[in-house]
Amino acid sequence: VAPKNEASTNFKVALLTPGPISDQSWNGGAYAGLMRIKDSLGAEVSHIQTKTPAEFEQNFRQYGANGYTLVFGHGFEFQDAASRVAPEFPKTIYITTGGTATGVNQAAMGFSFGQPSFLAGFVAGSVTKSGIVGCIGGTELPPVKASFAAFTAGVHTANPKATILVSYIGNWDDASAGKEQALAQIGQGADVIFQNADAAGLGVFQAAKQTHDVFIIGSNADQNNIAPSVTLGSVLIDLPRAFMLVAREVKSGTFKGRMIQLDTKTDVVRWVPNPSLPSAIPVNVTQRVDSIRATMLAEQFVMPPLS
Amino acid sequence: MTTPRWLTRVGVPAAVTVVVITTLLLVVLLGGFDLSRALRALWSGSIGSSYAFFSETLVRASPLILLGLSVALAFRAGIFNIGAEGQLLAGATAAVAVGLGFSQLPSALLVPAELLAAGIGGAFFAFIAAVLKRRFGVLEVISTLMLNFVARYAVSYLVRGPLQEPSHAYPQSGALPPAARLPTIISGQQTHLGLLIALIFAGALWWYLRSTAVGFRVRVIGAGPIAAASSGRIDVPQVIFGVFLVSGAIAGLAGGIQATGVTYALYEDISPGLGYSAIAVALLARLHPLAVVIAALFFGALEAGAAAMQRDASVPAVFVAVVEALVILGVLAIGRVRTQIAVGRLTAEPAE
Amino acid sequence: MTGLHLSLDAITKRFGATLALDNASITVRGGTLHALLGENGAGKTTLMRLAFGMTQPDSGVIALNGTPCHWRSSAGAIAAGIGMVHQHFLLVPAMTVAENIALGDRGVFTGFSPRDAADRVRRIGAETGLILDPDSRVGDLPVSAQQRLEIVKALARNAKFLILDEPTAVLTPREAQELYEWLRGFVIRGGTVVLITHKLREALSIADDVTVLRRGRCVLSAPAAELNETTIVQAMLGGRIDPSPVPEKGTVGPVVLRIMDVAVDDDQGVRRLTEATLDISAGEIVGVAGVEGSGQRELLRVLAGRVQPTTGQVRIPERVGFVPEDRHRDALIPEMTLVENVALQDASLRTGRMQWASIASQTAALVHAHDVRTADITVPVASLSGGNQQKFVLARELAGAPPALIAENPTRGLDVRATAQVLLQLRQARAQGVAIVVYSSDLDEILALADRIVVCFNGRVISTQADGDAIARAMIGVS
Amino acid sequence: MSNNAIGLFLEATVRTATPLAYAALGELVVERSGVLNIGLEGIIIAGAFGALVGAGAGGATAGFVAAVCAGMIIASIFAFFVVTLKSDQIISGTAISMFGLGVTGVLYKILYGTTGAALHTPTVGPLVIPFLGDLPWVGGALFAQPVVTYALYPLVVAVWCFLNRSAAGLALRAVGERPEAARAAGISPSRVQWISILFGGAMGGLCGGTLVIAQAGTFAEGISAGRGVIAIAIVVLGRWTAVGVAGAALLFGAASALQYLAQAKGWPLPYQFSLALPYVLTLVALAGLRGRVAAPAALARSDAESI
Ligand SMILES: Nc1ncnc2c1ncn2[C@@H]1O[C@H](COP(=O)(O)OP(=O)(O)OP(=O)(O)O)[C@@H](O)[C@H]1O
Ligand SMILES: Nc1ncnc2c1ncn2[C@@H]1O[C@H](COP(=O)(O)OP(=O)(O)OP(=O)(O)O)[C@@H](O)[C@H]1O
Ligand SMILES: [Mg+2]
Ligand SMILES: [Mg+2]
Repeated sequence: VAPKNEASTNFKVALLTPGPISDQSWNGGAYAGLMRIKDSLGAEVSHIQTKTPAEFEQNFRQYGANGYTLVFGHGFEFQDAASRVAPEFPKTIYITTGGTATGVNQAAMGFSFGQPSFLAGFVAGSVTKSGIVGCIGGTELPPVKASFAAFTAGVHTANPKATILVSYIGNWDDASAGKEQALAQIGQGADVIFQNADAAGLGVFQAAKQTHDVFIIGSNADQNNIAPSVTLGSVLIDLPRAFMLVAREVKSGTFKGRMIQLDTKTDVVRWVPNPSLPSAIPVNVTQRVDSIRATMLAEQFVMPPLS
Repeated sequence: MTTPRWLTRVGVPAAVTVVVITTLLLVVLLGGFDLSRALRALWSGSIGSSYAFFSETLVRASPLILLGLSVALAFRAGIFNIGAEGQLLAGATAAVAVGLGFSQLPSALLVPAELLAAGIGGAFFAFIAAVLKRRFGVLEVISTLMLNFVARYAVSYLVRGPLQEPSHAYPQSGALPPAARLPTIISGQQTHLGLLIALIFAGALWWYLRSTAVGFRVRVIGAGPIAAASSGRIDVPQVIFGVFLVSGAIAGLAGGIQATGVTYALYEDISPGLGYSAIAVALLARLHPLAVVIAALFFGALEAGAAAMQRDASVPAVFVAVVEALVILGVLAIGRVRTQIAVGRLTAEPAE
Repeated sequence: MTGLHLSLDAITKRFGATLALDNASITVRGGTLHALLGENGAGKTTLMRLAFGMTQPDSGVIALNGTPCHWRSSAGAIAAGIGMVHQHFLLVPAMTVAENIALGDRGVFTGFSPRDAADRVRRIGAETGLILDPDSRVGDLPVSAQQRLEIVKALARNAKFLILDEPTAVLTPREAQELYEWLRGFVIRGGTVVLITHKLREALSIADDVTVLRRGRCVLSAPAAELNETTIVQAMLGGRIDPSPVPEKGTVGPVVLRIMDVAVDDDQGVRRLTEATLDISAGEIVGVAGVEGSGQRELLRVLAGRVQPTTGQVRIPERVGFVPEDRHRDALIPEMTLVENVALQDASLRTGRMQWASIASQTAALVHAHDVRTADITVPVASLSGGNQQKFVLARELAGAPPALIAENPTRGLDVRATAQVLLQLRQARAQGVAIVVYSSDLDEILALADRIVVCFNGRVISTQADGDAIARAMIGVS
Repeated sequence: MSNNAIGLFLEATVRTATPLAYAALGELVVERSGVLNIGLEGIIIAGAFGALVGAGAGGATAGFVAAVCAGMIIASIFAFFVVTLKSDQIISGTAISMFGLGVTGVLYKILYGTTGAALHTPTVGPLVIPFLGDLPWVGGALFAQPVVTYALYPLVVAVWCFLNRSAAGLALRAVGERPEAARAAGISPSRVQWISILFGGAMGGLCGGTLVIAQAGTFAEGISAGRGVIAIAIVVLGRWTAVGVAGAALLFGAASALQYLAQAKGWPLPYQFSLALPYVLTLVALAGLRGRVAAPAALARSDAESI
């Protein structure tokens, strides 16, 4: 864990995550990004897990004072603290993954998570037999909500009569509660569930493993390996890729504070079907998905109105 | 007895200290990080520099002082109020609501109004538990705990509903305008007026418990409720009710200074369990208001140092938790801190 | 040799600065009843707690039947057949009588049957006359019943060697008589008894041997037959008690306490006191007699203003001194200092700042005037010996000559000198015009002290002549 | 609601109640001996982690054994501090909680790296009891559960019998009410408290084990998710009796199940209201249970033995 060759560089990169990096999802992906920056760009890195807004600011300030070049606050919730601290440390660049606040040395990364979520929804709407599809989130955060909305649009595109159930676990750790939320939705007839609950979401996979004919769609990281027998695919944010994009800019001195929107075209967000379950998605559905994806790449995709 | 007294007095704490340090080293070895760097980070991140002390330790200690006082006051009266967390959230909510709602007021009026609202908010939350205790005989140890969860979800709802920021994108309130913020008191540092307020409250509570008749009644009730009623002829339920509200108000005020002095807005996760740490703070201080200040500083420094260990010495968060736990256990073993209260005294009897 | 033979030899025990036992020795012959006497704080309880293994001596040897014992807890003593009846009850208030009796049964897989335990309680009650309801919660029992339970508890463990620390202090004379008879029988059957008491006459009449402790040392050890009360008092006090002049009885003044047609219901709505009408005037002592549960407890609390009557009229002054029976729980806060406990009195009437300096000097004066033995007025009340706690409560309640004083069993657990002092103080207060009501389970004490006597029977208050037989009959409802 | 819906609701009730009942029954015994173990959270997570490691190495049974051992190890640290050293119970408990959460996180990191353990842990599925399992409504809830749930039924009876019908239980209660009296009766309060804390550790460990092996099928850093605190509340709600604790655990389970159902059914109320439901219902239940309730008199008294 300890940085080994600090001597080489004074490119220092820090990451603040709101949860544990062992979640195989949102936080784990960011940490993988940090590690990639360390390995590929030889940066000296630092990570801190911190959940409360009071501490966001304190840690941003400490990183600024200690001469860090680039600091990631992993989530929209970091943006207020970043906006307050960034002007105090003009030599440090503050990035929040999510949010919209920008400045000279501050940027917000936006993930067009809606596009792959739409594709996932389209698959779910096509695959469901019961016509009931579920969404389970950790807590109701803007990116989660947006993703569920796009997913819903996708489901309705494939199956206008489908019913969508939305539940929130209330935290991101309680895998057992995640499983119960899933079982409750399955009890209501849901046979495809889209989960975005980090560690708690593992329970959603477990619920499907114990029930017949229920499929799960994962979020954030490639979760196709968590439970390959029940996973249709994952809506992925390639956080290492996204982090590298920004880190390269910073290192080469071309960085400008702005809203950085990362979409299907940049390949930072994408829908990844589960390769070990090829027969779960009918070929014609896959073809439709590919053609919608083509419109996305061509920037011709129009999201149907979200209800 | 065969073991000489001095041996148990000195030997046991010494042995525990050795064990604690050994465990610490073991943890470090397992984690494969640099111990001296970690300890240096702990030191420099907490009290090793004026910035760390004034902007990190003191800022973290300020709400803990008030919360510790809130808990100490309640416990002194024999009220097992573990609802400081919920009362803090209620206070922060009320402060932010007032700060945003009356943002045109001048700062000299607005800030006191916010803090007053915070106190009332905290008192209101304690009021629920106090009524449940008095009218329905519900033990406050459980009602306050349940109310903590209710408060958490209430805030979660409010920041997505009535109190959500104007763009309605994020689960947080709008930001308090500068006039609605607590000023800092040391230039170049983050220490805010809340610290002074907390210190004043500590002194006042100390004086109140020690020197006033009302404070004496509170202490008497905590130490011997039956004798208080019989010999002191005190209306015990009524005093308890009042103390409960005051305790809630102080915890609410902690939420107020946190929102107006540090975060400048209401967030779901505005408190990382400060209300629970406060119980340890109060007990470590043996419920003495002045000692609460010291205990809160200790916890504030520990938290600040812990953050530095993550940042500067690459000690992962989970290791940091272990180190913090070991430090607290070490202090316990050496200080041999014992409880001053017996929870069992807290028999709830519904008023007739 | 019959019975267990216990000797404690050259025992020294310190508590911090207090030298509780100073090279004390006692030999209890098997199959005898041994009285252990001494003034309050002499070290009697401490010596017997050592014999029971609850504390360990700093030096000295404890031997049972000649074999030295090194008990680390009372388990050893209990296993050896010793039972102890504690002065400050060691009962579990939240449990029933039967559960308290069964407590201490050994074995991981030993069952506990409430029915068997209850049978045990009833059987012992039938054998000894110490009757208890096995299913009542100990915390709800009056003190005298708790005392009986302490004794029954020791007996239930089949103790062959019984230590009783002031067991009769709260028993009625009749109950005490029954207990003594049973103890004699116990000794005749081969048991051994150590009895700590302040009732010298009784001790002399039933003991085989007597040991007197003074300031932690044994000052007298002899067969009872060779002793009389005077020699014992001399040994206890290291001199004679000078009879203090009894203050003149003043003139009886106006009525101070008046209750008319008062009724009191308890928490469960059971009527405890009914149609009670009583006037008490300044300068008189009214004695209250009654067997437990007859309503005297409620009567006294109504008079003291500590309980509001369910119906009826009460006219009492704002301040009424009150010495409740359970002083530890109802009158004192043991962990607080003497000064704070003085301030506790009528704490509800205090306002503004606490005048600690003047309360401290008031405390010092009280402690001095009433001869309360304490290291300092800023130590916790818990560190006082039980007798001194009692003196302290009385002193506090009498301070500043309240218009009226209500006292329950005011001499419980006091040694001869302290008892005399308390009685003297009550008479002095009467001379100063205080209206006084005293309840005592000791009829002789009431007869000696009171100007007139009322008896509580079945929730009613009955006036009677100040004549022992008439009162005793009224107490059991025979007229 | 259909028969099936009620059945599913009851099943979820019992499932949610099971781990809570274990932890609370253990805590009940601990509290009856005069010790308040706020460190229960740390014990539960240790049990969960033990289960992960044990089950991975030797199957589900080994997992439960390891969970019990892990719970007892953490409990013994707590016992050493509060019984042997007579340190303050609440501060010690707070530290033990932190220690448990931290140390499992550390070991998790060491054994499973930053990627976590995923869902490869062996699990135990429901064991349907013939006939009974097919009963309408309650069949699934009571007779089609994992073995750990069945083990709970005799455990409740055993704890009740131990506390009320055994000499040792009487001794334990006396220690919790008045240690001085227990000592005078030849009982060693320290020994009694040590044993009861170890028992509480074993039960807390089983709670964690149940979460991992019988429910989530995985471990996450915060998987105990406040169950230690809830278990303590359940002991109070159950008025310090075995049957009461079982009932309170079920009540809490039912309130949680209702919450899952409310969300899955899309009842039109903010999800936070659903999440707060178990806590509000507990309060209502308490207020309805008017009357004298007393904790063990010597609970949380750390000077108990120094008479
Ligand atoms: N645990 C203790 N700590 C400190 N002092 C103690 C302790 N126990 C007894 N003492 C002191 O030791 C002395 C002897 O006390 P002890 O209780 O043996 O007296 P006693 O003869 O039983 O008196 P009494 O007639 O009042 O019951 C007293 O001064 C008492 O205050
Ligand atoms: N830690 C302590 N420091 C000082 N005194 C103590 C301490 N612990 C107990 N004591 C007191 O020492 C005394 C021990 O003696 P005991 O309990 O038998 O009372 P006592 O002297 O026999 O009183 P009495 O016979 O007048 O009721 C008690 O009053 C007890 O409260
Ligand atoms: Mg004594
Ligand atoms: Mg005594």
